[in-house]
Amino acid sequence: MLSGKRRLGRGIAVVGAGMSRFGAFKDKASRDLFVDAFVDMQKSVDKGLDITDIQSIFVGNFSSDLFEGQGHLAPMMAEWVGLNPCPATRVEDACASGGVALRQGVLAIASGLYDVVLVGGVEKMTNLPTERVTDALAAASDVLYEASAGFTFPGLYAAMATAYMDKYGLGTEPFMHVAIKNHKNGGLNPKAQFNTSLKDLLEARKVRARDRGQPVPEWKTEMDFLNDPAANPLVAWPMRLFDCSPITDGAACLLLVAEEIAGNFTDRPLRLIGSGQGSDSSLLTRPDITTIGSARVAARQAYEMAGVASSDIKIAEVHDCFTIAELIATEDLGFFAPGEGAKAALEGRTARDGERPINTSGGLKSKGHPVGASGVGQVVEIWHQMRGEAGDRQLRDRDINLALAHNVGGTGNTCVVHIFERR
Amino acid sequence: MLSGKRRLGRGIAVVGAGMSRFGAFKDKASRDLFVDAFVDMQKSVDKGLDITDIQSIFVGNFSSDLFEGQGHLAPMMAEWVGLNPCPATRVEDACASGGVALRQGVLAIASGLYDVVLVGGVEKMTNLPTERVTDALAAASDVLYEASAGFTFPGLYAAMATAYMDKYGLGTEPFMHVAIKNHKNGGLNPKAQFNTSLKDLLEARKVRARDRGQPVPEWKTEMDFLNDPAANPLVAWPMRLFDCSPITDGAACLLLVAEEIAGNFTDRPLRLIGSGQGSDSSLLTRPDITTIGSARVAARQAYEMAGVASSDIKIAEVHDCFTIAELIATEDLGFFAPGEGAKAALEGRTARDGERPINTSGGLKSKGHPVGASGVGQVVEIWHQMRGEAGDRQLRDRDINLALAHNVGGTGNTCVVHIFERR
Amino acid sequence: MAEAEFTAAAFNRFLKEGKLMAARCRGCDSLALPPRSLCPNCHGSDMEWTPLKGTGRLAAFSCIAVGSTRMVQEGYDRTNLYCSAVVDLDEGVRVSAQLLGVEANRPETIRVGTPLKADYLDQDEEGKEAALAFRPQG
Amino acid sequence: MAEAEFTAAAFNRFLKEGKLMAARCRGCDSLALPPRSLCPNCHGSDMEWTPLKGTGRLAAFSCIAVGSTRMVQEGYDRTNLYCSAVVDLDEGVRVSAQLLGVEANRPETIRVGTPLKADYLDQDEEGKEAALAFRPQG
Ligand SMILES: [Zn+2]
Ligand SMILES: [Zn+2]
Repeated sequence: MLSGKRRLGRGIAVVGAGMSRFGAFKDKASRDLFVDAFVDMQKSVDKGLDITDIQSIFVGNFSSDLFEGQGHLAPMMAEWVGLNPCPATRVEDACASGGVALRQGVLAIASGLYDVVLVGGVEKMTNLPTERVTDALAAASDVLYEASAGFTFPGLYAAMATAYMDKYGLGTEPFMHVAIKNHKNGGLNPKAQFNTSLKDLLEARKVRARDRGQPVPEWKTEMDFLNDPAANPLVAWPMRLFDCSPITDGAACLLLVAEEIAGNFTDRPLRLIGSGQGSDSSLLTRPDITTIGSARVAARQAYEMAGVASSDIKIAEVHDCFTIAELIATEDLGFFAPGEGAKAALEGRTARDGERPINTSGGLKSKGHPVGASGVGQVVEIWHQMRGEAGDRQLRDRDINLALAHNVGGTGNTCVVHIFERR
Repeated sequence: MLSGKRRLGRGIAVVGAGMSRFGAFKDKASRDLFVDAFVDMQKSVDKGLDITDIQSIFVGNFSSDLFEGQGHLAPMMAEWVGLNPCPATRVEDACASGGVALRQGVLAIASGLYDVVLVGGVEKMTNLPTERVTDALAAASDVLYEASAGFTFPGLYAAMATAYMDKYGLGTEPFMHVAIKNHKNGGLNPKAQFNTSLKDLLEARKVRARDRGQPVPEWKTEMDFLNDPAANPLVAWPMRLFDCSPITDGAACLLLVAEEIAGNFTDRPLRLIGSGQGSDSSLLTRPDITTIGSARVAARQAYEMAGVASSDIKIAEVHDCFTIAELIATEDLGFFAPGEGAKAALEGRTARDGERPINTSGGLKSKGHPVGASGVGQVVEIWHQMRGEAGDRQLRDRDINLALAHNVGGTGNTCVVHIFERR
Repeated sequence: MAEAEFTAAAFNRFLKEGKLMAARCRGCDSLALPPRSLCPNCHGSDMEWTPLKGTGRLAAFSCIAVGSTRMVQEGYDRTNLYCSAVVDLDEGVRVSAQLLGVEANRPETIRVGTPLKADYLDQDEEGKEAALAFRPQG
Repeated sequence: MAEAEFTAAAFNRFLKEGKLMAARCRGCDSLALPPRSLCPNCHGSDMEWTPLKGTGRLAAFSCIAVGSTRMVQEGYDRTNLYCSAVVDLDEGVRVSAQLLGVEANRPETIRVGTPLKADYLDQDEEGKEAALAFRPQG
């Protein structure tokens, strides 16, 4: 088995990052979202980007086939931003497609073949009715042995949640704390699909009810709101609506270059110093489903390559497709011991002002989860935070010199982890 | 733009190759086909393969999403052959998915991160009725601007054929010669979906008609057979049934290693000395559709990296999803001048006993075209021919020291070319 | 006797006969469920079909309000939930199945660890695939 | 005036009004069809919508016997073929469309290079997307 101590043949730097707005955009196809992200990325390159410098493009996408009836997306994204005849390759590992596309960009530069690579991710999900999105997402599970049992994709994470609750004797409060935190962060992110805290959301709903002469709900706190089945209906016990990331259209782009030429693009690059990827069997055959084995493998590889420990990481964007996933992620990454992720969330230790801020962007939960774009979008947040350009949500009380992105595919069949350094 | 003169950071060798049978296998899911290919590959490794030596896996697949309702295929293929928690990555570029997966394996080893990589391709297509396969394949075109005009995937290649016929003043005979040649080759390939020459096929049909007391067709030659609309109905003018590759289930696997450790696996490796990949816009916006620009780009890169000329190549497996595609391929690869590919086919110069044998395996046309597996399957044929292990179809009259694989995605939106050397 | 191939198609045909079958490695005695032709433990390829008792315990579950298209067609919805489960079988392998005989609309009453036994749905219905289900024991 | 976004949705809305529109780069005067918001020539982003005359020549075509699901639903089949075409427009860009007014069942009668003019199908039908077609001129 691969030793995590292996090094890449060359150093890698991120010199540009951008994203489209995340949300529901009726008229936009994936190609249009991708252009939005590309233009935003191009603007972020301090010394400018001549697009003919780009030598190859990797695109993360889960299933434009199912969502748009459109396959072979990579050369089309290249066409729409003017990059043909560049090699254009789509990479798919379900919800980890974006993070794995980033990893292919890393390997491609390290191989010596390229110096400048565009990494993108895109998903256009809102064309389909919710039932069909549910079926499309279930394609990320084992359709012959998991979906066949009636499991939806939220249902599989919900099953992990029941095992987690049983193992550690917990109720659903920790999940709700994750939702409250991530919506609070997303409220500070103008590109987020839900650019509002739950507090503001519930107040707005009370105002609306009052204005319409309807009965005004009696929610005093976010917990009141989340405990009200009318406001927060069950999707798949114990996961309720606000435990689930939304259905989202969006795209994100990164410009990756060989470290030795980073100075041509910016004097403030991020160095990509750790990369890890692991796979796992389907959920049903794993002996312990309160942890994600591929995440532990990927994290170990990334930490070893980077030569850092989990305790060195200042901020992390983790894969919170469901609130339970964030709790497990913070344990798999070594931030907290098994079962302690829930406690940490309850105690606010992962909030913006906590010891280990998680998902300052709002996470997939509030920023939105355009599946194939999410892993790339995580790095866009890291780019902004590490460069001090995160606007209202910028963390100002610490030196963010090390950050981590954790992107999960399926129920953990894939996980990819990247670590970034700013000197 | 990328200079083709770039070199990889490390040398790459192919030390194992295998494939499932290609055909229609009602009970087998893609995972079962993949296991068949993996076991066949494992047997081909002269000094044996301990599967724990494998460090990463790349899987080419066009759309198990549409064909089987199953996404996230890569970790599942890893699971079924026992490779979790290896990183497992699916690569998609439509019908070039297999060749592009091979290229990712090359980049991954060249990066220094891995020494031993499994490259696979798989497609399970026969679950769906033909109409739905037609729709799924059309997803490889531009659904908003090409499929919207009624174009099917065969229809787009057929349009290329009308432009080619018009430009060079040709009828449909050259296409038929390609079909006859590839079925003749496929007749020698026991793993081919159509393991029969057209001559044998038409004789068998005559015998069957006689046995059943039906009118016996008067075909004397393969051309009689192909010109009979009852035997060879139109699919999309000028492409008839026997101009089109079939709907196929199948998988193929390669074992790729860093050249310096190839001797641990075999004393007779193939060296992978050239790799090129290009992209192009959708068919409708290309100024000249009698050639595939991405193929010319990919070929130039591969020749330059390998330091060889097209005239040095002894055999080639080219992407004959339709007969017109093989003619264009032999021109794009520099084997023949523009418009001369048709003449070469008519003159038998691409036959097994010709100057430049093309598709000794039978090609996609006769061997079958499990879309995501085809690019990998091409290299399986090259493995057998270069090592003198191709059985009845082994070329014995020449030293096959250089061979080429040419794999096209969509209507040429992607092309990937690899060159192999045996010393 | 030649074994049936180790495919989901064969697994489902056994269900239709009321049998829950796994693949067993003749080399190292490991069980594989889902069945497969390569042993997940020793990587050998000498597998055989073997019956399981169909008893076990509830490892994890979810009561699902927003169901898959197939389950919605069977009449489940936001007011009539169904329960999908991961089951630890007594032989030491796991399987996914629908969980019947529990109050799916009251998920807080369902306990991880509950002893379960297999049930076979649609076994007698022509043209319909058999489905595996479990129910609480006793 | 703000331009409509350069999407297929907008392109199709124009078709519904009987207009064949492309994107034009204000920087270098290049046309982009399909329309897009980045100029394929100079990579600039200052594009505007511009009407095309809807005249051109047949660049390539196919008469299709095994059609897409949508065309089969419209009544085309192995005995009633339809013709799909790539058209060179007089402005120097290309477009795909159905070709009407030709004998699709006799493809050998159709000539590359034939002068064509645009037609707009289902323009007046409520709720149905407009489709672009071409016919031989004159
Ligand atoms: Zn064993
Ligand atoms: Zn311009």
